[in-house]
Amino acid sequence: MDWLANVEAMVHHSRIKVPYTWSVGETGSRFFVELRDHRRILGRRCEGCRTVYVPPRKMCARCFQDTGAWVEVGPEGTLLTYTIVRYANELQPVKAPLAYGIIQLDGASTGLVHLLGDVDLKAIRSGMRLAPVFQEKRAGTILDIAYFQPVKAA
Amino acid sequence: MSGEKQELLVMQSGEKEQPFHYAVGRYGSKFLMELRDHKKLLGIRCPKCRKVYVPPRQVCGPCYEKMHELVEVGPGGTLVGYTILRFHFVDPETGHPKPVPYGYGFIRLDGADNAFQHFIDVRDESKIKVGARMRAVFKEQRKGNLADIQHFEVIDPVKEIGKPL
Amino acid sequence: MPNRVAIVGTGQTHHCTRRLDVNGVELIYEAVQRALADAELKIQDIDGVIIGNMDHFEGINYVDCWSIDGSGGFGKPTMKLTTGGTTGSTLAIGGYHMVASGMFDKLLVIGWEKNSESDTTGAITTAFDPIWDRLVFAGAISGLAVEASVYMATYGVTEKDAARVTVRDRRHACLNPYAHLRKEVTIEEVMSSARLSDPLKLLDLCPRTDGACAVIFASENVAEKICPKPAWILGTANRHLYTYLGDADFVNLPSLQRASAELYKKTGIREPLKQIDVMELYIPYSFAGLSWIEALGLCKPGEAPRLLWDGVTDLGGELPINASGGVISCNPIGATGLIRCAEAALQIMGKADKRQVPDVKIALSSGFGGCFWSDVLLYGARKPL
Amino acid sequence: MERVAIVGVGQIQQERNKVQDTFADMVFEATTKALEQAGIGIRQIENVVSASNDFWDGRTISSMAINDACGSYDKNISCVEGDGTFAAFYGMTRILSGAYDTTLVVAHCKGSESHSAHITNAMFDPLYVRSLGVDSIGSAALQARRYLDRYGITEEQCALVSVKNHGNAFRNPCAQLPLKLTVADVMKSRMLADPIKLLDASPISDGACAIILAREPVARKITDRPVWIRGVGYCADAYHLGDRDLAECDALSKASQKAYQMGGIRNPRKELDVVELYDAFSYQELLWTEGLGLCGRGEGGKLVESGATQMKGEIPVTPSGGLLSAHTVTAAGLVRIAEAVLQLRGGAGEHQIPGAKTALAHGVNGPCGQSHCVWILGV
Repeated sequence: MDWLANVEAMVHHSRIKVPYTWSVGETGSRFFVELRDHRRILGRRCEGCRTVYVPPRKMCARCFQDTGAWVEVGPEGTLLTYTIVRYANELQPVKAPLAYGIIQLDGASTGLVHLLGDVDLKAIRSGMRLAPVFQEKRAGTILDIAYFQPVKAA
Repeated sequence: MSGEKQELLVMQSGEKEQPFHYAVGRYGSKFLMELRDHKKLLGIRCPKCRKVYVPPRQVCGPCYEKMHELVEVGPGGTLVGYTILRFHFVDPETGHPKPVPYGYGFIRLDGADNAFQHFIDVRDESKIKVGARMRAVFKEQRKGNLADIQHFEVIDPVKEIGKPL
Repeated sequence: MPNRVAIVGTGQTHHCTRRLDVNGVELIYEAVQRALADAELKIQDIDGVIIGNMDHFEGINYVDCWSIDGSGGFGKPTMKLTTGGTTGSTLAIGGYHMVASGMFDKLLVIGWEKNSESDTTGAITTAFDPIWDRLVFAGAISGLAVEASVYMATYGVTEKDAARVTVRDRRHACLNPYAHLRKEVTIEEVMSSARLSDPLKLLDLCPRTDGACAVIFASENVAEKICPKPAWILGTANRHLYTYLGDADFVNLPSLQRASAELYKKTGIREPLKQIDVMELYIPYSFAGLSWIEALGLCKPGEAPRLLWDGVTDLGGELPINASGGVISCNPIGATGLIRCAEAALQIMGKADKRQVPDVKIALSSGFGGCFWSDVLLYGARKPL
Repeated sequence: MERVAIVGVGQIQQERNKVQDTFADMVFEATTKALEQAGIGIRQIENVVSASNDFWDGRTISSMAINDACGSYDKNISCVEGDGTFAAFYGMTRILSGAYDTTLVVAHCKGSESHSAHITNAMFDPLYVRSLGVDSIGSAALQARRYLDRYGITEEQCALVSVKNHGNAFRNPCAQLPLKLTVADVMKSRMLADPIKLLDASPISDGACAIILAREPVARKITDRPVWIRGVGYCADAYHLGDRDLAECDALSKASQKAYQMGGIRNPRKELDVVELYDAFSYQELLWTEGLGLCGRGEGGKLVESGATQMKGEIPVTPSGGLLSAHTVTAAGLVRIAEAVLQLRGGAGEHQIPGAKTALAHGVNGPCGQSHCVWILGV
C-alpha cells in the first residue's frame, strides 16, 4: 500500500515573534513630541511643489528633495473617506465595530489615516468636519490622538 | 529649538507576534509520525542518484526526480560539523532569549547521504570532534515534532581528522 | 542585441551601529541622493527602481511599496528582489539584466538594512525552515561556525590563520570613510575576543549595521555621457544549491565554486589571481576569507592561509581583497552585497580615494547568503566587446 | 527588440487549505505541469525567477523553501518579493539581456498558514498607521468608499462583479470558489467594512503557478503555439494612503499606457479580446477597468451593468473567476498571465473566449493597488 495514502497531514503551529524597535527619525520625532507635549499637529511643506505633508515627511517623493518649513495644521479637518470595520482583529486598538477615516487637516495637502470616535456610525459621511480628541496621557505615538470626532455645529 | 539636542524617539512592537500554521507536508509528516510512534528515523531515496535524504521530501534537487522509497536511517551517525552556541540571542518563536550554551551539530545518519541537524550533548566538550560517532537520544513523551529527539550524544570520540562528507 | 551595461554612480550612507536620526525610508533617501549626486543625475532621469532587504530585520512587508518616498520610485516601475544575505548582489545582477534587456536606460538599484531595529540572529533564524531548522539553528553565526569547524578539520587550518583575515579587513576599513568599524585590531585581540560560537569569536564576525547603498546602472548609449570612466559589467553568475541546510557540503562553498567557474568561463578569466586586480568579497566572518578564496580559485584548497600571511590579498599585494574593509568591518545585510558592487565599481572608476588600488582594470564582487548561496559579478574598465 | 514568448504554463488546484502540501510540493506540481505543457525537461530551463512574500510565508528568504522544487539546482536563479507578474517581467529581461534562452517563473502562496490581518497590517507604516490596526480589508474599504462617493458607483454595481466572477469560476477547474449568486445575495452578505461585504471580498487561498518564457527561435522550436509578449509596464504610486487620491489609479494608467505603447495597442477596448484582472475586491474590477482605459473615469459601474465584461460580452473580464474565486496573493498575478495564455492558445476549456488573439493580464503589489503590472499578450 502506498505510504503516502496513510499519512496524517501534520501542521506545525508556531509564531514569528521578533521584537522591533523602529527609529522614528528626526522629522517624525518632532511631530510626535509636539503631539505629546503640546497637542499640536505639525506638517512639513515641500518648497518645490508646496505640498504640506501630514504626517510630516523629511522628503517630498514627487520633487525628491528635502521638505522645508514646519507648518502647524488643523486641529480640525475634513473627512475624505471612511469605513466601519465590523469584524475584530487582534491588532485593533478599540473594540469592533470601529470606524476609520482619512482626514485632511486644515492647512494640509494630504490625508491622515486615523480612528473616528464619539460618533453615530450611521451618520458618518465624507466631507464632514472633524476635530481630534487627545489622550490625557500621551506617549509620543500616533495614538496620542485618541480619535477624531465630529465638530458640533456652532 | 536650535542648539538644543533633539529628542529622538523609537517605536516598539513589544509583545506583538504573528501566528503561523506551517504545513509539514506528507513527506515530513511521515518522518515525524515514525519518530513519534516508533522512535525511528526515516530518509527517502532518489530513484536516479540513489542518494538518501533526511528528512524526507518530495524532490531530489540535483536530479529533479520525484522520490518515494523510504529508508530507515540512524539512529547512529557521524558528526560532520558542529558548534557550541554561547552568545545571547532572541528566539523568534518566543520573542525572548534562547537558553545558551547549547551544542548544535550536523550528523550524517547511518544510511543517509546528507546531514541532519540537531542539538548535541556538550556536557563533556572534550569528546566533541568532527568525525565522532553519535546517536540519537529520544524523549519519552513524544509529540510528533523535531523536539521528540532530545539531542545526539557522542558514543565514540575520534582522534584522527576525518574528511567529512 | 543586448545592451552593454555600466555602473555610473554610487552612493552610501556612513554606516554605523544605529541611526536613530533617520527612519528606514530616510536612510534609503540618503544613499539615493548621494548616488544621484555622484552621477550628476536628477530623479527624473531615472526610469526604474529595484530595492531589496530582508523583511524580518525591520518587520516591514512590501518594502518596495513602503519605501517609495525615499527610493525615488514614485510614479516609476519599482520592484523588490530579495535572497537573504545575497540580496545586495542579487540586486546588482538584477540591475545588469534589466538594463541589458533594453527595458531601462538608467536604473536605480538600492540595498538597505537597519539591523539596529531587531535582534539580527533572531530575525535571521526565521529565514530557515520552521519545522526542521528553527529548533536548533541560531542565525548565520551558527551555520558559519559549523562551516568553520569542517574547514579546520579538513585542512588543519587554525583560528590564528582566520584571525589574519579580520586583521586585514579591519586595517583596510580605516581608509574607508563609509565603513562601520574603523579601528585596527591585532591577531591577539581577535584570538582573545569573546567566544560566541566555537570556533568563532567576536572579532571573527561582522558587526550589525544600519546602512544603505544605491547604485545607478546605465545602458551603453548613455553610460559614457554620464560618467567618463564607468565600470562596465562583464558578467554575472549565481547558484542557490541547497534548500535544506543538511544537504550543504560545508567544504569550500560549492555554490561559489560553481558560480565563479561559470563567470570565469563567460569572461575568459583563466588565472583569477593574475587577471583580476581587486576583489570585493562578501566575507561575513574570518574563515570565509580563507575557504572562499579557495572556492574562487585563487589557490588550491587548504592553501589560503599562505596567501593571507604572505600579504598577497593586502592593499599593496598582488590581489587586494576588500580594500573597503569588507563585511567584517560593515554589514547592513540587505545593502552588503551591493556595497561590494559599489566598491568594486569605485575601484574601476578610480574614485576609491585612500583605498584605491592603482590602475584597476578588472574587479570582482561577490555575495553570500541564504542556504550557502553565492552570487558573483565581474567588472571592467574597458567596454566589453 | 527580440521577441519573447510564453511556451508553457502550469496551474494547480487553488484551495482554501492545502494542508497536505508544503510550498515546495505546490511549486513542484505547478512547475512539472508547465514543463509538461511545454513538452520540455528541466534541463532545458536555463534560469529561474521565483516570486513569494516573506510575511505570507512566515519565513524571511521565503524563496529558500522552493529551490529544489523549482528545479533551480545548479542554475542561475533570482527571487522577486511580490506578485508573480513582476517576477515574470524580471524573467523576461533575463532573456532580453542575452544571458539565457529560457526562464522559468514560479510563484506560490498559502493564505491558510497565516492570519491575514497580521500579514496585511504589516504593509502599513509602523510609525503612523500600524498601531491603528488597519488591515487589507479596512484599507480597501477606505478606497472603495472614496471611489463610490466620487463617481456615484453603487454597491449593487460592485456586487455585479462578484456575481459575474464567482459564476465564471464554475467553468474554471482550478478556481476555488464557484458560487451561483444574485446581486441580492451579495448585498445581504455580512458587512465586513462598509461598503465591503463578505461576497465583495476574495477568499483565503493556497496555490502556485509556473510559466516558461523563451526567446523567439527557441520558442518556435518548443511549440507551434507560442504566446508572444507584446507589451508590459509596471508603475508604483505613493505609499501613504492619505498621499493618494484613492478614487483614481494613476499608477495603473501609467503602467497600462506603457504596455499599450509597447504592444501597439491604440484602443484597448476594441483591440483586447480578454482581460484577466487582479480583483482582490469587487470594486477593484470597476476601478481597474477605468485605469486600463476600458471605459472612462467613473464609468466602471456602467461597464459591468452593460454586460460588456461578461464571458460573452464585448470585452470579457476575468473569465477565470479571478481573485474573488481564489486569491493566492503572490501567485495570483502569475495565474492571470497563465489564464491569458490558455485563452490565447485556445486551451481554456469551458471558459474559453472564442478566437481570443490579444489578452491583458494584471498584477498588483501593496495596499489599495499601490503598484500595478500590466501585460499584453498575443498570438
